[in-house]
Amino acid sequence: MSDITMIEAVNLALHHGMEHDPAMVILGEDIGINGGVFRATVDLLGRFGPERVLDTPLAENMIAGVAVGMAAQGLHPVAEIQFMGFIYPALDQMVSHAGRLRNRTRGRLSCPMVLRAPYGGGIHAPEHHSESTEALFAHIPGLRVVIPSSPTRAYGLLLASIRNPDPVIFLEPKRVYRLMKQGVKDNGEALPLDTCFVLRPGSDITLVSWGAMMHETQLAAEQLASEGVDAEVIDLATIKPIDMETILESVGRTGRCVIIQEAASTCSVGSEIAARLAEEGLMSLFAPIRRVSGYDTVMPMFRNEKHYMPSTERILQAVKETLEYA
Amino acid sequence: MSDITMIEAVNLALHHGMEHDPAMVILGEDIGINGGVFRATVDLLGRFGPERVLDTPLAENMIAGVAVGMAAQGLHPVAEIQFMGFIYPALDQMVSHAGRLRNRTRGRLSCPMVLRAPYGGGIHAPEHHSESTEALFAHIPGLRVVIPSSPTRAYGLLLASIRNPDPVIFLEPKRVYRLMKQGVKDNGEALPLDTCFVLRPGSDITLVSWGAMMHETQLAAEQLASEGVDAEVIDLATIKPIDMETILESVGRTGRCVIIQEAASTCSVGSEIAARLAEEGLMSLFAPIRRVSGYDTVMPMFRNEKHYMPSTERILQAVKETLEYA
Amino acid sequence: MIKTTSFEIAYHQFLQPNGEPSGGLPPLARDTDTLHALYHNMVFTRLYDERAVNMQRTGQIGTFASSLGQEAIGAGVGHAMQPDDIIAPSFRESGALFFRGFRVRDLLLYWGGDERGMSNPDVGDDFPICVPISTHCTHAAGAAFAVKYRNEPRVVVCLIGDGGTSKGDFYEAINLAGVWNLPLVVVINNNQWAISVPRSMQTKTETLAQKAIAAGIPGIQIDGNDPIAVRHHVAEAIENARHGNGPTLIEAISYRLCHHTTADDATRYRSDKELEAHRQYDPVPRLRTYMTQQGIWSEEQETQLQTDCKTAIEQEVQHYLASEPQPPESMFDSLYATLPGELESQRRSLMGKE
Amino acid sequence: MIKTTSFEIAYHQFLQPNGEPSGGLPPLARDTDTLHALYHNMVFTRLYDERAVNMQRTGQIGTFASSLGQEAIGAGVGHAMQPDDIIAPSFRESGALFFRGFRVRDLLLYWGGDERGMSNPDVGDDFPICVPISTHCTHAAGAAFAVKYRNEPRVVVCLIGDGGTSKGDFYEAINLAGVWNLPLVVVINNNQWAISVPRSMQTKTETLAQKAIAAGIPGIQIDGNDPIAVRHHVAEAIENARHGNGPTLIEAISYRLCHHTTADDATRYRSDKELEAHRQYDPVPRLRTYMTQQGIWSEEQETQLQTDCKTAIEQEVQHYLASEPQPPESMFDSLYATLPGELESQRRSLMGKE
Ligand SMILES: Cc1ncc(C[n+]2csc(CCOP(=O)(O)OP(=O)(O)O)c2C)c(N)n1
Ligand SMILES: Cc1ncc(C[n+]2csc(CCOP(=O)(O)OP(=O)(O)O)c2C)c(N)n1
Ligand SMILES: [Mg+2]
Ligand SMILES: [Mg+2]
Repeated sequence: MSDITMIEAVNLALHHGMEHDPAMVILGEDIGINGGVFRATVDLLGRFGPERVLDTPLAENMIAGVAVGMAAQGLHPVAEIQFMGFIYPALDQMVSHAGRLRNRTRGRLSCPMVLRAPYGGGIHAPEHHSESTEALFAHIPGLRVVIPSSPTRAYGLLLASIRNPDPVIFLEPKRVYRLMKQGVKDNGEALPLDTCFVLRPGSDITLVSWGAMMHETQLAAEQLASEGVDAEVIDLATIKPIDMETILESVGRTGRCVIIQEAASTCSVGSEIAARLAEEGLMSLFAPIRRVSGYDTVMPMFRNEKHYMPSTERILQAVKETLEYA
Repeated sequence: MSDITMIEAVNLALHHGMEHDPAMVILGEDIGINGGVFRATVDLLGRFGPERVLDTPLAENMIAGVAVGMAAQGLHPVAEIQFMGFIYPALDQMVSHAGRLRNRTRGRLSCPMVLRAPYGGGIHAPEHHSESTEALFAHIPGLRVVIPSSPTRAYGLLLASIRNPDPVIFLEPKRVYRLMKQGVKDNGEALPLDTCFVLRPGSDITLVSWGAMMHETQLAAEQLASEGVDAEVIDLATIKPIDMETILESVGRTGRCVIIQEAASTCSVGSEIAARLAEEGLMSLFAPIRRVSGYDTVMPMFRNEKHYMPSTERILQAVKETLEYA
Repeated sequence: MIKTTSFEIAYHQFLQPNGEPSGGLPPLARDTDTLHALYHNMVFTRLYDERAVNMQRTGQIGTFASSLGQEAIGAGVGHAMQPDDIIAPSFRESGALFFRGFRVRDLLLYWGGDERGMSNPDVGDDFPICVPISTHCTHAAGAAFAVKYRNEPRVVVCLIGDGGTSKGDFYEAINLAGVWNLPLVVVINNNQWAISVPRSMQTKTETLAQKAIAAGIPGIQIDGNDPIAVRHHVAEAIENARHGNGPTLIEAISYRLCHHTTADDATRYRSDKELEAHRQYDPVPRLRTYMTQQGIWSEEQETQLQTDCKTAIEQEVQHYLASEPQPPESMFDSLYATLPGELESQRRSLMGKE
Repeated sequence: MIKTTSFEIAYHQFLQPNGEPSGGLPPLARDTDTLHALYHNMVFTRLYDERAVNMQRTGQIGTFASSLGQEAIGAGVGHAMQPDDIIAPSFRESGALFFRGFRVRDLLLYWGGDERGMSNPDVGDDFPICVPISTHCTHAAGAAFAVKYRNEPRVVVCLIGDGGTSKGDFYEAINLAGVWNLPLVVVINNNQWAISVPRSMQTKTETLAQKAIAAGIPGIQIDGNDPIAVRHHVAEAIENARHGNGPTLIEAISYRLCHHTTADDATRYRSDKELEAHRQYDPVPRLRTYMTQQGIWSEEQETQLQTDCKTAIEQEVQHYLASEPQPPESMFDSLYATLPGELESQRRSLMGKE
């Protein structure tokens, strides 16, 4: 067991999957000899050969559709979309087919595929390289959406996604690909695909986040702790389905909730959590729910992206207002 | 002024637009000689000729992209997607370009286009012909999303969309295309694109809905009235931006809110309204917010679709539970 | 300096519209069983279509797409495939689906708005009917990769319409099939209309087959109303693919003698004259005439066939009509392998248990 | 019965790699001003690329895509266009953009993460750089429709890469351009790589130009490192389009002598040998040798040009470096013509006013 980054953990899980499942294949743009533009697929081609590690022509709709076809015929394709900004051509296939094949055939066929994509901003990349549009997929029946926020969770959740008998959108917060290292045991153990992770228990307020924003959220919680505020920090991790039980239980205790996400606010995953709290946990709330989100604007090009992404300060500000509410 | 259906009102607004704006063109599949599969574009080809009424090859991504290109060059394209179930290939263009062109060029270019599509279930159509995925577009910065629920609003809102200097997704609830007739003045008067319509003032509970579900919502309100419950009924109409002021004001008075939508519940427009109420109107709520939605399942094929779509009974049930909450 | 590269697209026909051979015939033209099977399928499909259209009129099923006039394509494709091959159909190929093991009751369920229409386990891993045009082309390519990956001697056949060739999916799929040398045969039913849009408004190309050149794969054009040509050339392409020689694009030229679907009124956009002019190319009388001339078909056989088909169809119709709808909660039950917890409560609430 | 239809794709070159004519030359080969303009643009672009790559290294801009080795395409295309024509660029055509009126400071702003890079009003209604591959092909078709609709004598030129030809957008756009007879010229910069994916893995076709056959439009292949061939054939296609003769697809064969972008390390996937072997086709020395042989270019002119270009670029760089970032709230200010009310409050909260 060695300390590795999230991107290495992704690579490790892919290796583990390929090693143990002969039906698994990997496909995408530049995932072969180049090892992926973020190095997620490095060494896979050398180890498993071009029959199983497939550099495709440049066409995201095709990548998703071919993965659907492979999965329908018993393979377990793990397809990479190079950046989430290029995932939209693949959305049709995910909505119209991946999420429906089992239902449409009453189980005669199924679609055990994973669509991986790095997502989110903060790496000073060009236009379209900083999207956080997980909500689009979370809205779609028949899909699962998973977002890890640490190397261990990346490893365990990706393995679970690979083994899941239904299609999974697996979004990797690229800003934290190399931010932290953790000891990851390459033991093939998967994590559950329907459970939040409580990263810090607390009693004063519940902070819910996922992906790269966990970082700022945890920084905020530390800062709060130093100020005597005991925040519970929840990593949503599985965006669809949402583990509301854990969140409701937590907010039931704290009575206050701030949801932190990088995505635009309107019709987002944060909206859903807030809505469910308003439906199922309203009476335990001492203060209005707060969402700290990206704005409902196009993610600015990188010279200004920091103003778009929720900062620790914005989180703290929202927490303070929530705590002070009376 | 004659009594006309919603589909006729759409046709009337298109005629009015074409008549008064030489930069306007109409494009889509079967919109020419066939007049559209729902007859929305009937007579336009004959009146304005094949230079302005353009039957396209079968490719929705192309239809949207060509409209973006036309709009960038000063035309005002109104493109039809035959059914919302076939809109997904067009989503990339709407997200990546239509909603960004003005921002990307700091206003040097813009994208005054309308993408029209019939949407929603209830007409016993085949698979993929019953989608209500307005939330996907509502999440996207730079777009506007508009849904009429009556002939007059269809006329006024479509004219406003045509004249709007930015891209508008205009979704037409096909289940009510021919359900009711209204007297529509063909006077070229547009309706605002940022305002709800209060269809029935009331003091006991606020019902918010849009599109075809306005029908069941209004039936529910009538039923409630007969039982002595005074429901305020709001037609959201402009899905993006949302006129929260009107909703907050209403809920501020009634203290209770039920949101009714045909779409799947998770990360939906209903989630957004509930979330904003939880953020901005929490303390005026006497009872938890309720969403009455389609389920988070694939819309069943039509033999069972009635079980998916919110019925008047389901609305009444939710209203009663909300009223009885203590 | 100028160098040039050349490409050719051939057009093939064996039977003229009047049923006379138009040149040398392939061996199958002498194979009575094959000819009978093709003819049976075409007649059966035509009678099924007629019945289904009537059922739509009386509200017993929903919108329905007939294949009137295009039966040779479904028959030829379906018969050319081996049982283990895989079909990725569009929605107008009932004839091919009957060869694949779909029953009339399955298709009626499907058009009657019931997911069980695509659940018949006897059809193995054939793809279900695909409504969003062209989107199944990439599935077919993915399936073709899967069988190649497992070294299975199977071929995938994908069916699309002339309109479908305008959509990016089609090009992306054949391009991939070319560069990955996949065992895929794509058959275009060029019935010359995409709802109201004529073939001439879809594309400027002289043929649809030449779109294969953009993928670097063979493309041929055949008389799609000549069942012998369809059966022969599709089988040839399939066997080519099976032997590792890669994909083929086949444009089968036919004509939609019906409305687009029961929801359509073709008289709005298509002249009676055009329609009538195409009746002479009808594949059903064409094969019948040929078989009669060959002495392998009689009036009695025809009568018997009609009766048999009608009886068989009627039995299936009754089966369909007797089917109970699925329970409402079925919308949850095949959505995921295991229903996520959050949907359990939605399911319960649908069942009125919450 | 068999009938066949034939298609041809021609390859054109005027200057051999060593700068010698490879046959008859077009008039422009004797037009000193044009040759000087092309050469100036190529040298300027190469120096700009070099400077920009260095600026990326020192963190002054973000990821940057050089066009090293492919300058003849940008130069030839940019020079062939009339001012009123419209370009729909990809992201690797700085040379063409300079001809269109984009300044170095604009492009540096863009690659430096600032939207104002695409706001220069002097570039008229030219499209901005397009990052999602191939998605601008349909914009180009739409723009071509718009100018045709208004009877303007303008032509749209769309630039894409070899990788871009695998994407549905490309096929859908050229298909439409064919059937609507649009004034559109699509130029493929076939630099033989799409990041790490070689041309041979994109498609099985012998040429990319033959993809035009799928749209029923003319397609030609040219030596994209021969500035005279690019300028001549692109201009010919543009004038054809201007005169109502419809679209053309041009495959310009070149080679990416650089990494994909500054974020890429091509040594991972490409052999030094291959790279070195392609240096001999470099368009810059090719044109220089030709001009020298023609007696219209001297060492002094070369030195002067290098100095002039560097000075001009340096001035622009300083302009860029002096630029203040946009205020944070600028993210709201060009989003809509009029900011919707709900965004007013977000804007205020960003400004700390709420
Ligand atoms: C992506 C998509 N767009 C639109 C439709 C609506 N539609 C159904 S069939 C059809 C025409 C198809 O024409 P063609 O491909 O020639 O097949 P045919 O119906 O003639 O067999 C259209 C536009 C659809 N099903 N899918
Ligand atoms: C739709 C889309 N997918 C992926 C990418 C990431 N990407 C940027 S450039 C590139 C390769 C492009 O190759 P090509 O079209 O040959 O152009 P070149 O870079 O060689 O000029 C890729 C995959 C993108 N920008 N857009
Ligand atoms: Mg057709
Ligand atoms: Mg390239």
